[in-house]
Amino acid sequence: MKTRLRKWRLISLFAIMTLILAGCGEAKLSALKPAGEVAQKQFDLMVLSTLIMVVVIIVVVILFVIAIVRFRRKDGDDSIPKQVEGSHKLEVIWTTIPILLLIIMAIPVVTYTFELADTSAMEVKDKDGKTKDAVVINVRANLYWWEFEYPDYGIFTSQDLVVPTDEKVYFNLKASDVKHSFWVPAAGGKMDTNVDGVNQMYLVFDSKKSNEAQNLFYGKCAELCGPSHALMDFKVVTKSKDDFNSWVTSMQTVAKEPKVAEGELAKQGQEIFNKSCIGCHAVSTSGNGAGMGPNLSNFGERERIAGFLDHTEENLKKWIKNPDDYKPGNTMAGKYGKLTDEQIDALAEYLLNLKVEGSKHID
Amino acid sequence: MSTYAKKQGFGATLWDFMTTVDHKKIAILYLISGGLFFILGGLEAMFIRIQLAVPDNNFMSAGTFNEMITMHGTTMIFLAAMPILLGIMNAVMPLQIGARDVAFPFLNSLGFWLFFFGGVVLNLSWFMGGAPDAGWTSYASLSIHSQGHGVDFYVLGLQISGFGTLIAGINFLVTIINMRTPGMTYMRMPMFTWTTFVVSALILFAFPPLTVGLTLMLFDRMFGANFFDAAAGGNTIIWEHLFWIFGHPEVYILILPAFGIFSEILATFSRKRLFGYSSMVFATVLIGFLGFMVWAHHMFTVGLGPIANAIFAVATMAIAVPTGIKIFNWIFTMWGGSVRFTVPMLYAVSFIPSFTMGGVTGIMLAAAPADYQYHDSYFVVAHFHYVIVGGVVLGILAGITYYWPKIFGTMLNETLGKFTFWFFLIGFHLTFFIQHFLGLWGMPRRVFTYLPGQGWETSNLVSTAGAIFMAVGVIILLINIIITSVKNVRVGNDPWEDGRTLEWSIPSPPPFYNFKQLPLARGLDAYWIEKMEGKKEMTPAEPLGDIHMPNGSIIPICITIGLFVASFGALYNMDADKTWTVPVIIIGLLITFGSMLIRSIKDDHGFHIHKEDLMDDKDKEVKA
Amino acid sequence: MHVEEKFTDATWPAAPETATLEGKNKYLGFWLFLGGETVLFASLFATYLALKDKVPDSGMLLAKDLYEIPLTFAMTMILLTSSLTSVYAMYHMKNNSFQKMQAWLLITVLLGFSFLALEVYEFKHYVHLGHTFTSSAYGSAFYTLVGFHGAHVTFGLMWFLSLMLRNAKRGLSLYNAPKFFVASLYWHFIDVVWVFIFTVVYLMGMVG
Amino acid sequence: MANQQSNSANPNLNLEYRRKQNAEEMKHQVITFSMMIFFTLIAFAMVAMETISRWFIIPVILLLAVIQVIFQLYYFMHMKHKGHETIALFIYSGLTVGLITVLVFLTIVWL
Ligand code: HEA
Ligand code: HEA
Ligand code: HEC
Ligand code: CUA
Ligand SMILES: [Cu+2]
Repeated sequence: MKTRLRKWRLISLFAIMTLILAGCGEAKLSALKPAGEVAQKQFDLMVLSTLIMVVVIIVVVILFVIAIVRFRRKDGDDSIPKQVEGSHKLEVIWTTIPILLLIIMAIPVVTYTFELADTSAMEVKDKDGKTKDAVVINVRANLYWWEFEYPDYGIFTSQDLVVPTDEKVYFNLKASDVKHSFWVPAAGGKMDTNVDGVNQMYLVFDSKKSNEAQNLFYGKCAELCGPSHALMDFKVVTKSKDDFNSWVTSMQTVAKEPKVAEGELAKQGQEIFNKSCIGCHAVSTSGNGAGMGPNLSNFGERERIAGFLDHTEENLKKWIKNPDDYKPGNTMAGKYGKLTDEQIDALAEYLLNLKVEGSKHID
Repeated sequence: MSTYAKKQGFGATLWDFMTTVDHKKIAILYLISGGLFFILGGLEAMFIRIQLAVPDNNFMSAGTFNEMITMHGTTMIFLAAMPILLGIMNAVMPLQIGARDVAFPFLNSLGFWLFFFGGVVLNLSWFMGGAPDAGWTSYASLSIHSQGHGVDFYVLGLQISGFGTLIAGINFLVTIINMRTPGMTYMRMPMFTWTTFVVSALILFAFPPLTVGLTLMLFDRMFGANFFDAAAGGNTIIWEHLFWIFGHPEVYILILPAFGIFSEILATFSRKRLFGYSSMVFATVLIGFLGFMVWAHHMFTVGLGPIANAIFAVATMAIAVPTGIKIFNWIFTMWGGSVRFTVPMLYAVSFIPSFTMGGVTGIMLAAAPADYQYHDSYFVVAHFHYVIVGGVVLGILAGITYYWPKIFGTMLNETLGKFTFWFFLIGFHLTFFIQHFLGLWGMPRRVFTYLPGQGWETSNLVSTAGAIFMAVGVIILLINIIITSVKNVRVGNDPWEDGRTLEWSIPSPPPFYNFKQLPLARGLDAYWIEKMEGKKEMTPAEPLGDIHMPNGSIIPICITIGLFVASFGALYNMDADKTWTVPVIIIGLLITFGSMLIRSIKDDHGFHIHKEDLMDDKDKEVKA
Repeated sequence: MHVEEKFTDATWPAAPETATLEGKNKYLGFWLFLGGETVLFASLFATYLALKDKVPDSGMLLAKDLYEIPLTFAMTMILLTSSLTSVYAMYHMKNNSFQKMQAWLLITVLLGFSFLALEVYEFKHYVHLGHTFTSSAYGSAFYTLVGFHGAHVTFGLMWFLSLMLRNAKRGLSLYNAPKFFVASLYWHFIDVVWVFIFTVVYLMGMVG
Repeated sequence: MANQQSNSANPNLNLEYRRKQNAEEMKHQVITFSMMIFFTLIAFAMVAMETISRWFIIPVILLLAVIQVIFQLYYFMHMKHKGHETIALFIYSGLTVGLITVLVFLTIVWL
């Protein structure tokens, strides 16, 4: 009976372990599929602590099972067990062993805490005031959308974060309305974007791991920020250093002047856009307009609409028609007059053609 | 039953409960209202799980969902778990130390009514324009930004009920320090009394920061102050600190009484004294102490810097040591004992591995760099439900079942109890185990829905199924309670037969003065000692004499109603179209302070039960 | 010893405030409450220190522009003295001389009222200068901390007054002695808090 | 419940002696008070002089405040008397929690 029970426990433990190994989640967003140095360190720490915890649980469970099986009261047994006061020896054992286990854990915890907080490379500037040898991105979190500024290149984008692989990418994090939190699970842990000051962190995207994830990672807002908190997703597009540089260059070409629309419908759309939408949405990459809405200069090449809807014309039209249907509480709804279906068609045509890299739309 | 309160109409009973200052009746009030709030919070949990059962669900809107999680968390912690525990403390602790009541019976009643009306204020929000929706943590930027009056209800409701809890804490402390029966030294106090003591101290020091935090938020939202308005120089992180300086000790306020309950149950049903009693006391005090040094582990991702994160990470891990001492002492209490699996014991036994699993994930969370991944993901949800449901709720269920006969004089049905137990335990693991993985697979918490294709569908469905199991368990418990109350089979002093402490030496339920003569405690487990010497009753520590008792009073309710009224004035103060708010605040406060004045002006010396009446009582008992 | 018992000077206990169980409980409970109040005021101090001089625009008045020595000094002296007068009151209570106790309490209350009057004057003055509860985070924190103390003073005064009026005709008993004693503890605590307020808020505010 | 607890008062204690003791204690109180006033004067005077460095003033006036508070607690509020061990424990616990709070808000409240 006793051994059977123990065997059963062991089997279920193995079952759990296989579950852990088999189900590591999706490469694009699982913390268990680390895609770079930061996530890897954190994953190692998770594994180490899990192992310690499994040991602890096994010890507790074994003692526990023995206790409840062996000392079960038999029917009609009226004996009074010996009233034991305690045991100093045992107490010393179960005080020191946990302390040792904790020390084993505490060492990497403290080291990693300091390593992961090291963003000193951000402060090293060249004589133009640009960051030397490091990609720096200013992240501004807003009610349900993300803005990414590349201060050293003078460009803005939103919703899709574009990063080079195999190097440290540094972030300045800030929120403009309420607190949010910036999280790319596959690449590393999160950092809050506060309203009262800037936080700094770095992430690394390994090129091989990125390939496995089709160069696309999911980003999440991890701090409750209102009704559409759940939908405040963003995407991370990884590019090799060269591709990244050419992306930057093409972004910079539309930095000064918004692209002029081609085609009748799109021209019409641009007109409406300039009347109703330009107050919030910038369509040149050098600025963020008033910072009220996402920069749309490369909207045609985005992964998603509003961070989470599939990038289709139909969805776009529905979005423009009534954003509140998709993201309750978003700040765009109701801020522009009613649009007719024709106007929306025109706007959609215009927006879907806002591209900076030609036709390199990944899907 | 007391000879004074028998055969009365419903109105009289109601009045009796509204004015009572008897700790046992106040305990029942706590248990009933806490129980109702638990069902409410549980229903909210069920709605949450229904909404999340499948992706892209639209069972509720996003706004409603946020209200639901906020109210679920707030209700469960402040209005269900804590009050139920306070109820058990009220019912049991004075009996365990051989006292006739708590130190301040009047304040005891006031504490209850403050808690109750605070809960009512909070829940009225559902009917008055929307519940709070900024999470139970109500982080400042979002809660200041939140439209409508939901967050105002949160602030005022918690403020009022918080005063009640603070009063209860002080009351228990004084009771334990000053009113122990002769012979009951500190190191002879039952473990549950010890945990009550430490918890009360935690309440005393943890609630003031919450009071301050809530006051600042009240001033910001209702009177135009700028504490949390970054544009005016404010700082939202102040709220986060104040909340967690309170919030972390709060979780130990919840778990320590459960530890106490389990200590009693494990010793009783192993027929063995608690293993390592003095190290258990030491561990309890140490947990309470360390509980104040670790709050920033909830803020690892805020950006406090590596030094602060490292310090708080290590300090947090240290709590594993005293908690581990307790776990092993419990196991070794059973070791060599004679273990009988009654329903309370089943809860106690299953608690050990369940809580250990929750505790060790707590240590994993304390690893700051790894917490950057776990934080605000379902991993955290899994952790805290493991410790709360696997620790606190199991403790509550165990405590209720164990002390039911002492409080109500009848035994809950054991078979139905076992059904509740198995449904609840299986449902609990089913619901929350899988959530660890959801978190690691990237699912943030507090999301009202999720898109398909992220690998979370099956697990969420499993989790919801587990929640239904738990609900079934709770419903069976309710049925059990009804059946038991209707049958009303009375039981004797020591219905579990193996009772060790003083509460089992007197009738169930005890007479309203508890002890005819104060008992003499001759050691730890005072009643057990007498039993082992073949006695049926405690040795008295005093001759039979008159007993002084306090009078009931309606004033606690009046004081509370004043605050209740005033809170509605404050609530709508910032609405430009409402001019009546300031007068209402003033009227409310006048009621409160007026009632307090009446209380202090009207001398109330209580009354005496005469020696002769006490003897009568005894005679009657013998006949019955 | 019975609460309603009448005493002569000789039978009046040495520590009347803790002579009955009720008195003991009240005494201990009140001290514990003060332990909680310590944390409450510490949180307020912490908030004030974090928000000191945090104003939305640079033109606004800061701590060193606002606070002045003479007023604060006067308030401090008044409140410290009132602490001594309440000690005198308790001295007479221990000697069972009720009238003298009442007289000293009356002085204490009068001092308390003059302190409050000065505080009201001070606040009015600041508001006049544009430093208000809603003008900045600094303003909110200042008025909350100092105002909380002021509210404690007010409550203490009301407490003393109601005890004095209530018992004017009845004299001392073991029922009300603990009440007087506890009220005077409260008054000392208010003084303790003020010591930190004048040091941390005013003096440290003035040196910058 | 007052009736069962007989208490500290010792009726044999001579009234005269007690009176004297009370008066003696009152004298201590007055001395305490004078010291407190003296410390306060120093603190205000230092600030009024406007010449001393703030790095000197601030620690000194804080120290003076702490001493004053100890006087208040131990003399005016009688914590020096017997039977105040529990009370002292709780007051010091409160002070510890409060001090940690203040420390954190001065250092890592962040910003
Ligand atoms: C009853 C409630 C309760 C209890 C008892 C605990 C206990 C613990 N908690 Fe938990 N916690 C919560 C309720 C609770 N918690 C809640 C509600 C939240 C979320 C709040 C929110 O954000 O909404 C939370 C969140 C939370 C966080 C923040 C996570 C985040 O948001 O990022 C952390 C981080 O450190 C943490 C840690 C711990 C630790 C270390 C313990 C320890 O006390 C556990 C100690 C126990 C053991 C370790 C097991 C037994 C020990 C042994 C068998 C000895 C050997 C063990 C070792 C050597 C490891 N908890
Ligand atoms: C004491 C505390 C406590 C308790 C007991 C529980 C119990 C439960 N909680 Fe709790 N939960 C919290 C405290 C608690 N929770 C907190 C603090 C949060 C964070 C909130 C926030 O983010 O701000 C949270 C958040 C939270 C979430 C995450 C929400 C999110 O982040 O989006 C989820 C999701 O599964 C959940 C589920 C459950 C479930 C299924 C139970 C179950 O155990 C409940 C079991 C009880 C029942 C099932 C009773 C139901 C009764 C009936 C059905 C009977 C009906 C009969 C009649 C009407 C006659 N909770
Ligand atoms: C008040 C400012 C405002 C106005 C006016 C406005 N928008 Fe927006 N828009 C926003 C905001 C804010 C968002 C982000 C919403 C979210 O994700 O929560 C947004 C998002 C969008 C998106 C999705 C962006 C992306 O990155 O995926 C499109 C497309 C869009 N708006 C088009 C329009 C069009 C077309 C108009 C005019 C007819 C318009 N907007 C007018 C504020 C505005
Ligand atoms: Cu932004 Cu959640
Ligand atoms: Cu915690």
